Amino acid sequence: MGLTDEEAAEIERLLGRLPNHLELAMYAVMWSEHCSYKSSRAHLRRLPTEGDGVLVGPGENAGVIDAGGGIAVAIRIESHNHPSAVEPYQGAATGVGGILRDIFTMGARPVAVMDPLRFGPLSDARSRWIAAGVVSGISGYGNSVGVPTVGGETVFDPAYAGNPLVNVLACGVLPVERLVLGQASGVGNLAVLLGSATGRDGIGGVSVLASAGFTDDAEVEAAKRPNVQVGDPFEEKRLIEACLDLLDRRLATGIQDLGGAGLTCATSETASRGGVGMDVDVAAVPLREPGMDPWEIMTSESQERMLAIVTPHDLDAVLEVCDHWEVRATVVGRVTGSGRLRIVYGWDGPVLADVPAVTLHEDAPLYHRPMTRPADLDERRADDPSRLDPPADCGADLVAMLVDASWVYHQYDHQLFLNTVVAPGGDAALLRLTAPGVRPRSTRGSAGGHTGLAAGAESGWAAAGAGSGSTGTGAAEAMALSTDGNGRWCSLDPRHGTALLVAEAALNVACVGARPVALVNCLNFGNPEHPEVMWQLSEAIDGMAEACRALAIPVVGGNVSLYNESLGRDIDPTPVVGMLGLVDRLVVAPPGIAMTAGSRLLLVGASGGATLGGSLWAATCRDHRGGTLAPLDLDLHSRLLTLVADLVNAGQLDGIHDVGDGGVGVALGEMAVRSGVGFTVAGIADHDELFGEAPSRVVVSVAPGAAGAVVAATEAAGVACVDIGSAGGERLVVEGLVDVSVAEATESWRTALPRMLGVVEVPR
Amino acid sequence: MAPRVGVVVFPGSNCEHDVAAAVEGAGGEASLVWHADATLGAIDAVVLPGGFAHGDYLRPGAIARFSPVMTAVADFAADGGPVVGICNGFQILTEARLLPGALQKNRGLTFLCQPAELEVASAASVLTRDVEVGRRLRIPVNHFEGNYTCDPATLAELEGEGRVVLRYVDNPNGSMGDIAGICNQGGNVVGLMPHPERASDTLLGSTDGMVLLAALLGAASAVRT
Amino acid sequence: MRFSVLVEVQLRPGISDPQGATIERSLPTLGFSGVVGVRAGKAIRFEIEADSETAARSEVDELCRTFLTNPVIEDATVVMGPG
Amino acid sequence: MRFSVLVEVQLRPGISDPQGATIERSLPTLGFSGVVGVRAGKAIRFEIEADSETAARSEVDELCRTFLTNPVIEDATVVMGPG
Ligand SMILES: Nc1ncnc2c1ncn2[C@@H]1O[C@H](COP(=O)(O)OP(=O)(O)O)[C@@H](O)[C@H]1O
Ligand SMILES: [Mg+2]
Repeated sequence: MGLTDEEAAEIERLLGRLPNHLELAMYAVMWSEHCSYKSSRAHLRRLPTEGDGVLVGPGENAGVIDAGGGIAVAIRIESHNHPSAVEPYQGAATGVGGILRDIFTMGARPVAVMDPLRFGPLSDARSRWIAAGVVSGISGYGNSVGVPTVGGETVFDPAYAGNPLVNVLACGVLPVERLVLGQASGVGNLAVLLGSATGRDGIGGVSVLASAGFTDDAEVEAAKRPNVQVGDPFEEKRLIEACLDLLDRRLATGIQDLGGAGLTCATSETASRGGVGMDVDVAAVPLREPGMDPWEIMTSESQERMLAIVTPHDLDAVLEVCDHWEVRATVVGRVTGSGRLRIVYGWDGPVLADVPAVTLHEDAPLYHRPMTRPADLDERRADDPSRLDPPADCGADLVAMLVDASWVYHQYDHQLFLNTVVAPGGDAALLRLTAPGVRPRSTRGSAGGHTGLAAGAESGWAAAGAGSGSTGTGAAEAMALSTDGNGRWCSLDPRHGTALLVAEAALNVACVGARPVALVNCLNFGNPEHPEVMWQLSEAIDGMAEACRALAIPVVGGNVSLYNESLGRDIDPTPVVGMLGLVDRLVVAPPGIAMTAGSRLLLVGASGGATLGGSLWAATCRDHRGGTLAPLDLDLHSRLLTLVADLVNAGQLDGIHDVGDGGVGVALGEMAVRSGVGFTVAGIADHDELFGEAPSRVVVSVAPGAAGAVVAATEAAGVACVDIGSAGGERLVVEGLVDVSVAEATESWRTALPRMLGVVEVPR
Repeated sequence: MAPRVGVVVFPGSNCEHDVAAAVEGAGGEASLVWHADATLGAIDAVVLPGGFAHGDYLRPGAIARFSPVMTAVADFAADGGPVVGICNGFQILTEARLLPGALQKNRGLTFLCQPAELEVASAASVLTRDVEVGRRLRIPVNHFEGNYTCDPATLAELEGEGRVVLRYVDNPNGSMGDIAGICNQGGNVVGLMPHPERASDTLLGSTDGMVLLAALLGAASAVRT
Repeated sequence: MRFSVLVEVQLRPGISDPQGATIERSLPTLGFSGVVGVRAGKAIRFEIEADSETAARSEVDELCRTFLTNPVIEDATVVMGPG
Repeated sequence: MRFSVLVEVQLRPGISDPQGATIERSLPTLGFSGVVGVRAGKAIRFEIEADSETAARSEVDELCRTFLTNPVIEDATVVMGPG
């Protein structure tokens, strides 16, 4: 994955001369797939990115959505698949660290993390090691850095055995006037490097530098260098506080995190976005190890670093704020008017590199890679699982599909900031839309304050509030988050499967009373040099675009992770969508995935069309992955979203769950085991209807007296509603198909994951 | 005048704003106190909040206990001032020897964030003052090192002197004697692993934490008058 | 003079060591037999500058007592060599 | 035969050790001077039963490689003695 001959030639053309070794290293990392999106950019342009509330769309570190009342929400998702495969704990931990920097670099206080995770089956020891390590890495870093992890996914499938997927979404809250972009401006301004010292870690993490134009020596060296990094959540916590403090005091004109491609990326992107140049003194960069070469310094991916652009006048104040938070701060660059990124060794020392900044950032090649529809696709679609023998015991199959993910999320602090109204385990997380310093709590004191600083604030938090004027009037009161992916669906039909995911994520947030307002995506695909993979990617993007347009949900950011393959086998195409929803008025907590004895159970939404193609049942119970997917009526779906949110907010329901993986059967089963209440349901013909999957459906539990109003509301919305039975009793009963005790189902559900992981003690 | 509660902030603390908000919700007045300050200012009670002071590196509380503010906290405690350590704050109090024992890794070797059913075991502390012994409270825990450990003599002393303040009904972490919270001999220094501030609003699922915070404010007022 | 120091911190005898116990329990299933009495502690290495070995030793002991261990539950073993 | 084993696990040179660095940074404020290069790792002690010292040693090495460390970021040092 180094530079190709054509790329090297293009660099020579751009420079009008041969690049030197350092310059080549800088282009190699910036033009890597990871940084430049050279294979996917052409397709990503087809996504709808505009909408009413979008303050910042794709292209910046995070998307930003207006939540009203002077408050905005920043959101971003990213993958850390490959590092997590080799060192699960640190790979996942540094994934959390990286995505958080994307959020606070926008001026937002990170308030939530979500972690969609995909591993191989736990029957394999390596997958167990990866799964346990990843979960403890997210727990270890996320809890310590002080950002709650409020939801995610935990999926096991052979498709991910050699290449797990560790995606991390983060979300932050900011007063709109604190919004800041990753831009350098003002000739003469200074670039200040904040945070950790730079070491030889992660060099070339985004690309292996070795291929083009490097000596054998360098190759040998590069191979020895550790590509895995150790995260330091304590450093990151201090960085968060220091950066937000700097922004509150208006001491930084621009700020940028250091992620992939390290200093090269941060300096060239800020300069390019601001239309300026920058001189960078590598000799000024604090190093963790002696003897580092300039190219190592410029491409190191050492964690927990930020770059702030400040005026010379403010420098002392900046250093004072950083000193207070015990964050190292060093001037490493100067903004110039030249448009060039120049690397020098000492301000009066030799110029080691001199290239137009914009060429690193924007002139990476754009590939229109060949695409081919997979040859076996029709065959796989024709192989419909409804032809399989019906299960001998639908009850046993149902129980086998009930897996409680709480072993995972009980390891995550999901309550910090007192915002979490619906915790992990629900259809979507629901958080009050507040954060320290954003809707200020009237605290006084010296913590965060610095004697001698001009702001005149008693505390950093009070300063944030006073400065922002964001009292929250008119702002949405809560936000909902859901992440959804489904490799089974997408491998059968990437376009339609992705549209279904958008629909599912939107319905998930509706189930906690929110209206979907923005989407981010993490496109996890195989090797883009395989034409089938490019076809899958292109199709998935079209499906996402189509659904987002129809539902009027803008795509505000994303991340593309390619080369997810092992032993020559690509993963199933696995786009993951992260949906943000807003709730204007939060009066009562939504009822959640529950049922109440005596209540009616109504199936609301699309009727007919459910299929076992690509279903959880076919995969889990029959190891079968063929068939076709159910249709999606986006117009109906749109009406259903409004209807569901209205019902939830009206407080008319005592339980609700969207029908997703595993169909109506699993939806009912989950409602039962979560509330310890049984049910009796009739009118479901067979396992096909019980476990078949189709979009646009929810099961609601409603007291008999309130059922009439709910039915009337569905009629008014033009949405079908069927009374399928009642909640109550000690058994899960689907007449003619299922009869299992609540106790048995609950015990199996609760212990399934720890059992598969081989955890000796099942924590309660 | 409302009782004034100082909430100490160490680098890496993260529950300070939550505690301050809950204290204010209970009718107190909260202020944040930076760990490097050598004085506490005009306050009637101190809370060491949860989080990861100094990243919990080496051991939770091992570095934090050397912060300048801890001398002031110790003096305040010695004068009978109410001091409460929540979670990481409890760990810091044990490292500072303001409370006996230590908090070890959870028996199951995982971090645990979940609701816990607690029973009030003693009303002789600033946090449980006037709370009925035996009362059940549902308050979340959120820790990796919450497994209370001490030598048998200390345990006997704690039990004998009624200094076990809160117990788990269903022990989540292997704590000796199901201990969730203890106090010093004076009852004015209390450490507990559960987070009362996280049970401070019906929207969060429980308001039981307010029972404890209200007791603390009561004790704080009593100290002042 | 400079000395290189290894401080090994282990839970004191009598204090339960869930981490050691978990390692021990999982070994047989991984195909390792005959391993018993597993204790999982910390190994802290550093270099120290001092006027003499005695001075270094006494500073390290003090460091262990006040900081590197929690004497309520932990013991330290010190190994010192030339730096 | 029975052997007593100490496995010291440290992050490999070049890999940053935030815990060690934080400990080191805090030492001067705790009144300890002259301590540098702090690395914080694990110390795992156990006893092993094997037919010979060579057999014990090779089982321990295997244990380190596959279970006690992740060789991508960690190194193990083994000290063995009579049990
Ligand atoms: N890795 C994880 N981290 C946090 N929460 C998780 C994780 N995995 C699953 N969950 C939570 O468990 C619940 C069930 O997940 P899932 O079955 O994927 O939801 P659904 O299919 O209804 O969208 C969700 O609330 C989800 O947020
Ligand atoms: Mg759902």
